[in-house]
Amino acid sequence: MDFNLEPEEEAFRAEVCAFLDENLVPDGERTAEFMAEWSRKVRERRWVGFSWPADVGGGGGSLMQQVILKDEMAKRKAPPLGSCFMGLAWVGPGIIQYGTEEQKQKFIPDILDGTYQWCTGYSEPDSGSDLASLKTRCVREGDEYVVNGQKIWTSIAMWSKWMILLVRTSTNVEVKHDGITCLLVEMDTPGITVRPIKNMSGGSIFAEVFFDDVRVPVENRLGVEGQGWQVTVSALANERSGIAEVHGLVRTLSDVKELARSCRRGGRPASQDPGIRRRIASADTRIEAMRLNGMRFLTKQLKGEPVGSESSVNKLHRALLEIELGELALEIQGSRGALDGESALDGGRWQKFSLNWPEVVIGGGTPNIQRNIIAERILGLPKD
Amino acid sequence: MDFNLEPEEEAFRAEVCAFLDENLVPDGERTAEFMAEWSRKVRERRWVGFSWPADVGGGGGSLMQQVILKDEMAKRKAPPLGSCFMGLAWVGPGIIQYGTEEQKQKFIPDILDGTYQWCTGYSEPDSGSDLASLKTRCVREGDEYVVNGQKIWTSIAMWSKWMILLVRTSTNVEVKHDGITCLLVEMDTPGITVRPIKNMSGGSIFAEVFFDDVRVPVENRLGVEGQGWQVTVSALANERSGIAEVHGLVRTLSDVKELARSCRRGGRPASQDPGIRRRIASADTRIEAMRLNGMRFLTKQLKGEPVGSESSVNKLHRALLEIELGELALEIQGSRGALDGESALDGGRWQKFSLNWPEVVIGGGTPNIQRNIIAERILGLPKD
Amino acid sequence: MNFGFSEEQELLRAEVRKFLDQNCPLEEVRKLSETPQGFSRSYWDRFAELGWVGLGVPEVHGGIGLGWVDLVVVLEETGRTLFPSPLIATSLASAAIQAAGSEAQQARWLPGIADGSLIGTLAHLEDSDVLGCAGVELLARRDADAFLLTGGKHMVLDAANADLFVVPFKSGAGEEDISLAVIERATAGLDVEPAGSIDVTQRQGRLRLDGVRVETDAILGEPGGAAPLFERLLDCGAVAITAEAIGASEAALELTASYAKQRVQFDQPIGRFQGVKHPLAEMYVDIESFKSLLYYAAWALDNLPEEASLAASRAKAYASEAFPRIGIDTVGLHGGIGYTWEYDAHLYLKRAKWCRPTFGDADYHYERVARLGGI
Amino acid sequence: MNFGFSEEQELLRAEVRKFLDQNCPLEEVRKLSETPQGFSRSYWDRFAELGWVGLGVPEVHGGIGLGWVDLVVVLEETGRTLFPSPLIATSLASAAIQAAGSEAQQARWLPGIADGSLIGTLAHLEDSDVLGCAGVELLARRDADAFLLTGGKHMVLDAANADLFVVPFKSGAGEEDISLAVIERATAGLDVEPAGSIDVTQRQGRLRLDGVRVETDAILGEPGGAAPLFERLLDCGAVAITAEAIGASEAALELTASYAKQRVQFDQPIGRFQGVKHPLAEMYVDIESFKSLLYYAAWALDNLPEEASLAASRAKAYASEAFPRIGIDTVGLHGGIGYTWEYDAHLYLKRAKWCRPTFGDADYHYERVARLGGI
Repeated sequence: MDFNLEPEEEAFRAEVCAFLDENLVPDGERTAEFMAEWSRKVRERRWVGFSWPADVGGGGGSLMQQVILKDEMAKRKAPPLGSCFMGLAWVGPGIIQYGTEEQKQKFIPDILDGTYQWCTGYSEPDSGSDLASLKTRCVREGDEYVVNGQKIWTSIAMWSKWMILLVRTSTNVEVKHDGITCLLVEMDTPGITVRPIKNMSGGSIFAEVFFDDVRVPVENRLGVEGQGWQVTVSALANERSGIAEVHGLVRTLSDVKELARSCRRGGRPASQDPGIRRRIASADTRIEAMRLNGMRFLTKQLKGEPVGSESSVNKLHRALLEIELGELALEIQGSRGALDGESALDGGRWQKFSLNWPEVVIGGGTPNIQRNIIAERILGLPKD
Repeated sequence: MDFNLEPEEEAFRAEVCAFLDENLVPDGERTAEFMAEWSRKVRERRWVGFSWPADVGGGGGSLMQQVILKDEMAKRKAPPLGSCFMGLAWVGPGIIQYGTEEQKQKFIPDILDGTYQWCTGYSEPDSGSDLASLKTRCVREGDEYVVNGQKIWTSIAMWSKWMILLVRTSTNVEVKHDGITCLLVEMDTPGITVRPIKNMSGGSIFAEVFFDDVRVPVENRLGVEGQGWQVTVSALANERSGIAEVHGLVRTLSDVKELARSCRRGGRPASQDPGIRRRIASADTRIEAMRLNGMRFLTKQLKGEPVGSESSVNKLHRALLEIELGELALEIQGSRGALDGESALDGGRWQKFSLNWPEVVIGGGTPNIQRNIIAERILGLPKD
Repeated sequence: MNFGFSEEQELLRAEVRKFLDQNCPLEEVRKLSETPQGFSRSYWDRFAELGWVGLGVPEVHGGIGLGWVDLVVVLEETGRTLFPSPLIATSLASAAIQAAGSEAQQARWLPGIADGSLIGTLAHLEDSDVLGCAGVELLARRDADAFLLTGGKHMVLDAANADLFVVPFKSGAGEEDISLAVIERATAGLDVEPAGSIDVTQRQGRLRLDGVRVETDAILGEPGGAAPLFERLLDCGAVAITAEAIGASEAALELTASYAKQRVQFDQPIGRFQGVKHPLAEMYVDIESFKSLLYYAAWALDNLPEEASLAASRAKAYASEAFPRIGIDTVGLHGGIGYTWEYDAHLYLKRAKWCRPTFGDADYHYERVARLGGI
Repeated sequence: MNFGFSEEQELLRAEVRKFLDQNCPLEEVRKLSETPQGFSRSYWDRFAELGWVGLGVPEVHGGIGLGWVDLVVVLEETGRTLFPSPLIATSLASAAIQAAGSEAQQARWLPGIADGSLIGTLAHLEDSDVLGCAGVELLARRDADAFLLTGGKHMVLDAANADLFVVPFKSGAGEEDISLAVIERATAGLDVEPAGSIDVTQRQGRLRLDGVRVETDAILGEPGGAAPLFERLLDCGAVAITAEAIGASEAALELTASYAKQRVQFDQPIGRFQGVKHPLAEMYVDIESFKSLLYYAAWALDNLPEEASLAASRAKAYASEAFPRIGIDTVGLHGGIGYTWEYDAHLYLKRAKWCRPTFGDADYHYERVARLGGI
């Protein structure tokens, strides 16, 4: 057991720190010019797509280097590395693993440059937790696929140029996971309609996407026809490092502590209320457990051991913490927790936060799904 | 809404109070002579089997009078009315409802007098929560039933003279609830073996009971052959008033409060620890909710409306409270909670209490079973 | 012994429910929530006509002369449909005037309350956010017989819509120096600033007092003697808020249970999975339980005042803990749809978040339960 | 960066596990629990021979010179089978002597500890039950160079079996007056009274000191300077207890999961019902989480002392909350069988109840996490 870095890792950390010392300005001072410059510089250093192979334009960074890079960036609250969120998270890795040479050349540079956004067409009205039951029809006609159906909960569909889409190319299959195909679809293709969904905190991140005889060239298929499920599963596996989430929670908790110091409850600072202290300490402890769980998984990965269902442990923690921290932040405020908007503390930041958990809690597979994964895949209990 | 009593109810309450003033001595001073005298007197007043019809020897008391009687008895911590616990709780009501004239004459007086104990042979090794899957075989041979099989978790089997027993008289049925028959069996019948089960707190309340060619006269069948399930369900329905349980919890909580006043935690009385105070208040609140839930159900019963699955609400509360109060009582004691026996506070009373919850929590249908009952029967959700 | 509602009360419930279902279903509530005043004068007037605003007002003053248990019946129904109205605020002001107002004061204000023309409210909290007498810091200056008030109150229910403000203030350091003034909207020096609400069906605001002159005839009861009444009004507030919480929770549970029956995933209605079924059962357990506590608290307000504080605290404590959990499960068990603006689930969640701290959260009330329970 | 065990440590784990499985399965543990001393001298001697008692003792004094991470490996295994032994108590005494003992003191006691002939313990608690320096009220009288101690300590691990007692005492009012004495069993005025335990595999007792004379050569380090070491020893205690809790929890989870796979009710293995499956998943989540916290705390004890207190408190807080819940679910999910004496489920529940307050419960440690975390 050794939490220290190897000399060459220390050297890399020093390089990252030096870059940040030189190039980063504090959070409030980041102008559009700064951001443009920042994007250019981190792209130049190949820190965008840092873990991707060098031959597609990635940084070829090792797992440990990635952790160091993300760690230092998070500590200084640096802007993200690259702007094409889903492209970098799973579309790019999917294309690198399953794409043709042409697809790689066509898509990877734009993802790295952040030229445009990708969105993800997985969920359907009747296929949420049970994703593999999806029904969007897809028939091949010559060199084209013709798609009809509907997707829902598609994040940023309205701001995206491309979509990674799961369709059903065959219903004549024994298990529903077969017969699914993965397509890359340009969002301005005729027949696509995007309808944003307003969510309960008032914003719109998600959309419904309707497909009406949408024609997709066969060369835009990712992987083999009928094996879209495997493409998806391995692409989503890239989502699981979990380190960024811990950084986010650490930051939120530190703001909650600050809030507790500044709010008065029952005539004294909330930070002196034993119940509030206990809840903060419990959240702190679980966040630290997530950080350390992540390091244990990372160690396994570094040793080349498979890491799979364990990530559900941190997903469960995170889901509960997102909900709890929102509740805690409101409760700390006493009756002012019932306010909103300009009348509320920090312009209603915490009210909004306390209504945003479903994005995390439902989006990444519900807590019940995570519990099933742990019970079935790790503990070997019978499937539902 | 009116929590006051009618004049005639007030008169009955006054009668009960007068009796208690005259006849009850404090808890510590109840000698064997007192107890014998007590039993004779309450039997004479027909307060044993108070709700049973007068023609079988019961008191013919109304629902409301029962509540008053139990209430006043509980307030003064009076000894129980009658000593044949299961006979009074459900065997007697079962016999009154389904028994033959002969059965009534044979069994009811002894139950009222507390001449001997009854035990209940329902659960089997493979039939716990799923009671209706029971398999104890029973074949009719002439005027006798021949029973082979095993029961388990049979409370006080070793101290009982009679058992109310469920057996399977037919396997050729569409639903497993059919084909079950209810027998009344004398425990010294040849072929019965009783093996007490030592439980985790060191005592023995339960037993296994083995049946090896046990011959039971047909006249000892209760109700119709194959309809033992119905007999059982209506008999158990008598168990559900829930008022005695609330009295028990109130008493326990009051002792926990006393404990909190007398124990020091972190240098001050535990009763001044905000976390302990909160937990006590939460238990207090839920116990009061149980009391009031019980009164709402009682009101429905008084109006002649059916009360069924609602009783699961209080059963769930009670299960969780039994566990929580045990934990709380130990936590109040700080590191002394880890002691036991003579070294521990009150001779280890709370340690034993904190290990006794399974008797309640598992015995009366597990919390999951109660949740299923509520979800399926009240909310109409699909069955498992 | 009868822990149930009378036939008259059941009839009242049916009438209120019918009125709300016909006139103000949730689509209408959503529309009203977008208006500045947040409620409809015409529904309010109808409510008053039907006698539901003046439910507790004595008949001589134009009301029906009923009690808190009857008001609870109405509030369960307004809670069920999240009906926006200043009913709770007005009922609290009305209760104050009924309890301590002179005959003249009652005659001056109660008829207007009963007929809907006067909206009242209770300005019970200050910036310290401390509930109860200890939180009253508004210190009056004496000017001959009158008092001059300068200061503020926050989280005043329906502040911007109110015509009458019942305002606790101090004329000395102790609890025996607390008085309740009834201040009319037009009084010089009184100003109101509306505040945003996490529950868009609710309105509240800040009251500013700048040398507001309170004459003796605007003081309820003996000057300095209002502490017990003020504490009782807070109990009334907790009871009223919790009564609406019952209705809202039940509606949330119904919505979720019915979704769980019809939503199919993995070839089953999701309501068949114990992971969905058991939380729904827990919702039911919680609702039934704080309902029992609340009914008893309302009954105690009317019939057993010495038990009312403990009973009210138990009900509000339980509800403040359970209702937000019910709101979260309502959204969470729905999955994505529950998170959308169009679907109604979030309306209940927001009500729960609004309800929790209003008239005291679970921490406050459990501590009070402990204290009143002798530890 | 490597948050895993070395090959040597995995080998150590395998050896300890093999030894315990072969020699001291739960039937044997049950038998030992009925003896007055509660453990087996012969297993203890074997443990010592194999180097596991002197794991942390420097090689020059007959030990192996390893650290807390290595001891955690052993304790996870002893926890898994609830192996009864004075290993934790002795390790704490040993740690005290290693950290502050003079060369002569180390030479006097450590070899006996390493070879199993000296059982040690730490008498860290008094009747006030306050953990840490604030709880040290045992006030020494000065007698020339020596100290005279009169008073008591309670909840002393393995008190009746111990040969050496590490005893904190005060010679003044402040934290700068705390010393640690090593007192041998035969010392005049020292008496031990065993106490019953809710976990029959554990032994503890009361230490009585009646004018016990402590010479300078029995004081560890500078007189009055032991406060930091004493606090560290409490962290070590919390880490050691939690390490055993990991093993015990994992065994409880295995037992319950395997029962859930085979027990059939309603024509299904009960492990198919989410009402059973999900609590089992939660157990796993909790165990993995306090395991991570504990490993890090053990590593910090060896490598990053300034973070050790916070890390130890997080681990013990989480475990103190989760382990009893795991114990209760272990018994509860089994149904009737889990409640019987013959079945092993209750052994884990009792260990959990014993473990919770020992070296600080969740309330204590979460409060410490809050304080050390800057609020």
